[in-house]
Amino acid sequence: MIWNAWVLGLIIGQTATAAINAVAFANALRIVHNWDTRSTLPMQLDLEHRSELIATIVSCSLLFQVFSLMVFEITARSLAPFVPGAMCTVGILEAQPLGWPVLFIKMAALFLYGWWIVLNHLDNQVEGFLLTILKSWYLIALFPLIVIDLLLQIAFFTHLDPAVITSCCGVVFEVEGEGFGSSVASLSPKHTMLGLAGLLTVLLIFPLVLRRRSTQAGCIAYALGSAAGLVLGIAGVVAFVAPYVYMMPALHCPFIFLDEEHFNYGYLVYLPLFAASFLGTSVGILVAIERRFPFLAAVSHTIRMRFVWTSGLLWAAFLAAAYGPVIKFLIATGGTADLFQVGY
Amino acid sequence: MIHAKVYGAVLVFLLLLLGATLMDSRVRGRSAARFEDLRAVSNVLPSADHGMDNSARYIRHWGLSTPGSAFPDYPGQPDYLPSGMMWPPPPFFVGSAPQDPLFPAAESTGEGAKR
Amino acid sequence: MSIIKMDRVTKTYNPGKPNEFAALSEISLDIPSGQCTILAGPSGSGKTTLLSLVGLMSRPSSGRITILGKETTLLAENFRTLFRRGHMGFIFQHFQLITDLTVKDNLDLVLYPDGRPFNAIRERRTSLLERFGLITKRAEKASVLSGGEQQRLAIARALMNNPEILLVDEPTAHLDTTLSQHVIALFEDLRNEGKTLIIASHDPLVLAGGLAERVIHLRDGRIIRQV
Amino acid sequence: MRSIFYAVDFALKGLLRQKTKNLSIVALFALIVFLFSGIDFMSNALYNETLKALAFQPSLIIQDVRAGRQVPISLADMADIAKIPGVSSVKGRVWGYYFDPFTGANYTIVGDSGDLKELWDLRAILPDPAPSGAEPLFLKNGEALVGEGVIKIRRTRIGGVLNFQDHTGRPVPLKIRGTFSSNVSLWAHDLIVLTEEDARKLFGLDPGSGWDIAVDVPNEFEVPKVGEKILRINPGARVIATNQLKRTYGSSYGFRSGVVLSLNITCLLAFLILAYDRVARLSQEEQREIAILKAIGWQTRNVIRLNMLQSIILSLTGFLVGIVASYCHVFVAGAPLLRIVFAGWSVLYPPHPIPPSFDISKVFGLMFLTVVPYIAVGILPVWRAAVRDPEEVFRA
Repeated sequence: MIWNAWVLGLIIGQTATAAINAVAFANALRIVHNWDTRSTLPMQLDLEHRSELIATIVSCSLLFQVFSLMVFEITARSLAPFVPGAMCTVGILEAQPLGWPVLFIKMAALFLYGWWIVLNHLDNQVEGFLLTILKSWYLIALFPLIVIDLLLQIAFFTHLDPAVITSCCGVVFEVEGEGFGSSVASLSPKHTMLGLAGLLTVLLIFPLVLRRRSTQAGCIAYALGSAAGLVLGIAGVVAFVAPYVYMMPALHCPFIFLDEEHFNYGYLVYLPLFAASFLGTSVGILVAIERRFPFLAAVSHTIRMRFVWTSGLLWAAFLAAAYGPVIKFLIATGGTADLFQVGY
Repeated sequence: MIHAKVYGAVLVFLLLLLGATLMDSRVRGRSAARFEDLRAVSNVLPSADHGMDNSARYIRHWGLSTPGSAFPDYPGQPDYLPSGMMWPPPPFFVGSAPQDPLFPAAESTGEGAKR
Repeated sequence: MSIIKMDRVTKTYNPGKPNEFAALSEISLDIPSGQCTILAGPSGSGKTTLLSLVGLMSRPSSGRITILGKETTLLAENFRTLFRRGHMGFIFQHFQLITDLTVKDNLDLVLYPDGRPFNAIRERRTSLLERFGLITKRAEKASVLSGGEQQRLAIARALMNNPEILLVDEPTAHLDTTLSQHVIALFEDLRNEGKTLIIASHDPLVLAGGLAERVIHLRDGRIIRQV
Repeated sequence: MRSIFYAVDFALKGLLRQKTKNLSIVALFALIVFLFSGIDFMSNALYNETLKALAFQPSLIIQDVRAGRQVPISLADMADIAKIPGVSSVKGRVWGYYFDPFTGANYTIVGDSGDLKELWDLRAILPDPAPSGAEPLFLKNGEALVGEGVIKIRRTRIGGVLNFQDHTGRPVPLKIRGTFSSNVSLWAHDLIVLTEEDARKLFGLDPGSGWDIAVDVPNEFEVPKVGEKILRINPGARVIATNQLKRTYGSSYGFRSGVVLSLNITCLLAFLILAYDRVARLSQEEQREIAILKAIGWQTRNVIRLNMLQSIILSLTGFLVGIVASYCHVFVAGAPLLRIVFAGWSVLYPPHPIPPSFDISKVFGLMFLTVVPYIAVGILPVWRAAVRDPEEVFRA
């Protein structure tokens, strides 16, 4: 077990989040049990009030989860010196089989909360509580994830053994090495660069097209494109953005550039990436809802068009942040040198 | 609207102060000692004495001068008086590296003998 | 043209509990647009409950209420609030001003959730303050105003969102005769502007004046007489 | 957007109505943040300093131990150790502490007759004309380079003489040849460098032994193997790896700050109860105001948002005040309140405050520890107040 201020803060904050989510969970159960829009009994009014409470809680949870993800990364980084072999976040995540799962659960929770809020936003625009039951079930399904997040996180920190030797980003993201991280790092930088740029261009042009002729199919395509953008974006970060930020062709770590040492440049890359892909995928969710509840189509349409636009702008921001170091390098070297050329 | 504006000003002021502390920590944190100076001193400078059990242990440097930092009997013992702590340190503290032999000498010699 | 239509509306408090209490039972009403209606009756007769039902502040236990052609019975609370903000002004019995705030803040509050430009809010506020003679008191706290001034402020606040329907609960209960007459005159002006007024009152002064087109007498939650 | 601006404005008006109560909440919040962040700042800065000080230390330090106590180590094995593959240099070190009965201070005495050219460049003032580059810069017997702290506490100057006694009581006079620039005073405050011969004389140490042996192993991954081999040469020795030191210091600081923080959790809990109280037990008047807002057209959502905004305003202000104050306390004033927890005791402390170590990620972490529970605790009561029917409240 390793114990320091960060771990303590993380566990306290996360417990607070789980606790308020438990309240939301209980209320969601009550809603799916007793919900009846035709009823004029006080209970129905009470349930309506409770759905308001759930909305408040989830909005706060989203905020907390953003913090939680960041703080988890920071905590892992701060623990790196105490575990032999660990140089950065990756080393700590590797030190324990629970490390990566906790990180991924946290990221998933972020998206799931976000989509819930999108649904809620849509539901609030239209009379008649069309989505309340759906939202409640959604929350009931989400709650175990939050609890698992908390428990895994506690288990992760209590079972982190400072005597176990771990491998760090140099090994995990080693070019030509073994494992998933290595295969991502081994992607040809040039091809990844071109592929990502291509996808991003498509994602940037899409909003313009959709603005003229918005179809549900088009929006679903955009959502799928955004999901692909997230995956390819992270692959791109590992394959070429990180090495260009560090100016080291062999260093593919997707975490170190979140440090103060690199002016927290990573946040500049990840924030637009996550926000853009979140809004993009939300468009797909909205379309799915529209198909199920045609009544909501008009309202949903305005919302999703706004999302498509914002997401387009965020993709542009991500494009700038991801290719900025590359362009800087090319300008500095006059466009002749190749960072990944052996011997440079 | 005046309240929001005044509070906005207060908030901006506080954020500026925070920014100033961040800047200050960057500037002072980096310029505390030149790298070469530090290396020159470190060449002759011993680290804190791991065997001493009087206050001299604490004067090397603030960084090395915590009651738990120097090693009275083995590295990592949190305090040189067993009763000096309110409660015992967690097991990892004693168990990780310090109490075991630093390098598994006996085992490796044994292996060598077998061979 | 009827602006408010109530169909067999019942309101029961604490249903199914020992202290169950029917405040209104089987009320059917049609209130035409642009008229002044007075709900009369002794206290406890259900006037205030009726007003709050019309004002969408609470939900009937049974029956239907249609306002401005919209069925509101089962509307969710936040849509009812939205509807109220858009179409109705409420003048409460005890004025219900936020006494710690200044006069102008009390008025501005109404329009805050809309997020209108501040200039629009200020214009609306200034014109109302001028109309009700409160412009010199705009920076004072509501708590230092006299009773008449508080009543005028309450009326101004109800008019901030330019509503079609004004709901008034005991407007003269805390005023002396002169002030009451003044307030009644104000209501007459408003009616002449085309607002629909519903006033709950058992003050003979209100009932006697030529204010009301229609008087509805309530007792024990039932309509006993309409004039 | 604009409605949020209005809401902020109104939230502030609401808060200002109870100035004393809300200001004390801000103050308390600031205090909590101050306590929590102070400990984190301090332990982190100390740890970073430790890392800096250890950065150029030899990879392995070998001590001889008898009966669990350190004793002088024989330098005879040095040749064998130097032959181990991977070892770049081996040095027997003569150094120790000297307790000065006049001042009650302990000095660190290092005997080194090597080329001190690099160190020499740090000199602040020298009585002699600066030696030319060609001339090797050896200290002569009877001469010393001393840290600023020693000069100050002994009230002497460069060129002055320090009178020390060896272990038999014989006087050992040392002429102060120079001092170290204040750049390095954090490290060299108490340092006295003299020739190895003088040092042996002062400590009464035989020529064939030293206090420890420093071994340099350039390749970090070979350190354990080298250590193992050294133990085969001298099974009774204690071998300490610098890497391990770093880790141990790290967990020591982490543990210490963890203990102190856990004690502070009580404060946090008490404060959260207070925060809960602020929103949970709304007065009649406050409930009436919420009812009025709802009656004139505020949605439940608007009311909840208003209350959350008030919580955020209070906690954010308190947080910023606390964190800035804590920074000033630890890194500008030198942490007078926390020194006792983290630092030892000594007459000779370096004069400068600790070099700061603070970055934006700390801000996020501390927010998670303080602001998040504060807001979370308020959600339920705020909601409860916001959903009450206005009619019901007016009637009550």
